[in-house]
Amino acid sequence: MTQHSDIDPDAASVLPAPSPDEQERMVEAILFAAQAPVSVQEMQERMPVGCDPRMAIDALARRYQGRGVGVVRVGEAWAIRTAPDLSFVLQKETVEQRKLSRAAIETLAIVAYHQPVTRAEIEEIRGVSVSRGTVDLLMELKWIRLGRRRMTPGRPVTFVVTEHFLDHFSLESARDLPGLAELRAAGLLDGRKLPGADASDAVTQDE
Amino acid sequence: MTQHSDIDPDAASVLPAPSPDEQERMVEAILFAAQAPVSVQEMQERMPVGCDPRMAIDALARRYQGRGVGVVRVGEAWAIRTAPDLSFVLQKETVEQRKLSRAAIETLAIVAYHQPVTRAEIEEIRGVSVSRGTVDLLMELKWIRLGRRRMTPGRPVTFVVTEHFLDHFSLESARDLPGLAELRAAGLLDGRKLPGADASDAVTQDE
Amino acid sequence: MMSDRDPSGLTSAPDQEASARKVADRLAAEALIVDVDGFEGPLDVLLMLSRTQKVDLRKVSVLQLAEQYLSFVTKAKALRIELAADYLVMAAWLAFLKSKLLLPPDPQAEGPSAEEMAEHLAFQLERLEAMRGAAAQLMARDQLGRDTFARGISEEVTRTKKVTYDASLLDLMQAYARVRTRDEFRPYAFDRRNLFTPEQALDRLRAMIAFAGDWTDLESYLPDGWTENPEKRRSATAATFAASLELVKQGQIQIQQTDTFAPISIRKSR
Repeated sequence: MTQHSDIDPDAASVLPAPSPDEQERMVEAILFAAQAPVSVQEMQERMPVGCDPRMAIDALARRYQGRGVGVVRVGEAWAIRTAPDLSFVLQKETVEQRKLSRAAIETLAIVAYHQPVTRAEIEEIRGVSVSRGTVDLLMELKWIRLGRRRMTPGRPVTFVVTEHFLDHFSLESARDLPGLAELRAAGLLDGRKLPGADASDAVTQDE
Repeated sequence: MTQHSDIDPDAASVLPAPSPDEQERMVEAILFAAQAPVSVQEMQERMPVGCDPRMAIDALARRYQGRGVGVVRVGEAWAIRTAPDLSFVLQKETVEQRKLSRAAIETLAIVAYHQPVTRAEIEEIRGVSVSRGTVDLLMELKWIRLGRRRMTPGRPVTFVVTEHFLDHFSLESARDLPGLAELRAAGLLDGRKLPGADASDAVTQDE
Repeated sequence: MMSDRDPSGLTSAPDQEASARKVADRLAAEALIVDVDGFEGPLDVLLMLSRTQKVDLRKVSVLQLAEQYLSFVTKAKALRIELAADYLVMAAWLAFLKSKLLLPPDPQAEGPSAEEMAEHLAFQLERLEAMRGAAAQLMARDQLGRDTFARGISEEVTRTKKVTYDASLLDLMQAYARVRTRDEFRPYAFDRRNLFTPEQALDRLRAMIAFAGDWTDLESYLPDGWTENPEKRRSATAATFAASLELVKQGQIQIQQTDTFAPISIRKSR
């Protein structure tokens, strides 16, 4: 029955799952080969029936502890990245980083900390209108994307950060944003508006 | 040992070289992040003074022995590559079922009924030449394989069907294939819908 | 910062005797004015001005801030610097807020109180400051392509289309039978066995039309044995129709169809 196991995929189901070591090797190969993070689901699909990628990832992560590269979590996915302390031997690999404008950086931070957030909300927080180019740039960098429409009049679109954003800033999830808890505790992430109206409305109303 | 790494590269010269472990980490990160295989010379240039990349490569290669990835030499340079036996996890397969071409199934049938059979004999029976692709496909499907050479002038190779073939067609042995007389008795010879079918036959069928 | 510490004004010649401190102040004030384009709107200016109060943003004096801002706008105007409309809108709003803050509250007035407005402005400033801090922290993190690196050579996952070939035992046997009985095949010739010719149909119709006094469905003229097999039926129908047209042309019969795709019927000419 086993002599044709490499041919007939159905036959795999009657075979025992590969050993944990073998599964770890598979996850290792998958993560090494990919430049972008790979979800557990996708690993599962690629590995033989009966494999447990999660367990293999954990084992692999332990194995790479303290090595030149490491296993990192990115949202629901995993990736291998070089150790941050070794950047000095890698600077040559840097592919010209674009300098982000202050507007872009602030907008990105607002999306990350306030997501899902509408353009109007970003503008209220920054006190200036958000230029189209800024949003386009962040979308182009794949750091933000459209979220669900807000169920308010006009059904405005919202923006959220992406997994690519998490990957870029070495974040396991958006919950790991620096200082998030403190900002929330201070009420600075509340969608607070001027009682009665927001500031800009107040101006037009009062004049 | 490592503290100098992220400070001033010039300072490195007055510091002792990083430990072998640390050098191995550097080589690991360099090879991982490189966009092309990296030469020893190039590693040397990137690593702090006093490092021995060759030794670090050897150590890394040993460490990766039997893992899901390995250190491979590419000309005068080095790279990390996934283990060849794991290529199957790097492929996303979409399976498409296709009917065998008429040439292929006929060739297969002739091999099954006449094995061991030479290519010349197959061509004689089919009345047309057998393309290399047809034979290759059947070999690739592991339905036919090379048999013994015929002890005739030119010592041509013969083809025989495989265990896998028998398995696929649920046959105990190729001898179990029904003969021509049986095929005709079973109505399999009349089941053809070909233009040019005998007119008198058709009349008796239809009326 | 914009205050009156330098009565000579921003346009005065550099004062050689002035203390270094005063020069620095004036330079900062000048920079503030001249770099107005560098500000990201009135809120940005307000945040900058509020820092001069050197207090917790929650305790910032909005009244003092309003005065500072109004002075900033006035000086910008004096320097003939074009201020964007929103700077002026903010100035007007702050002037309004200032007057509200100074006057005893009007119990009749609708909308938020001066205190609420001031508090909200302070909140906005604090929030903007917080987001700037967050942005700075974010950018200070290990960044991919700067501090950490992804695999350089992508051993891209190859999307292979795996084609599996299938063949049944029946296919195999039929294929063999086909090969082995090929000799029995005669050369290709057009297969006429299911073909009913217009000539045949014409002969048949001529013989029958003598009895067709009333409108009769054309289909009833199809020969026996040609109505079951679809292929034969098609051939017989076409031939019979062609024959009927020929007979119409000859004036022997009449033909009619009541509607598109409705049955076609014929009768003998009268």
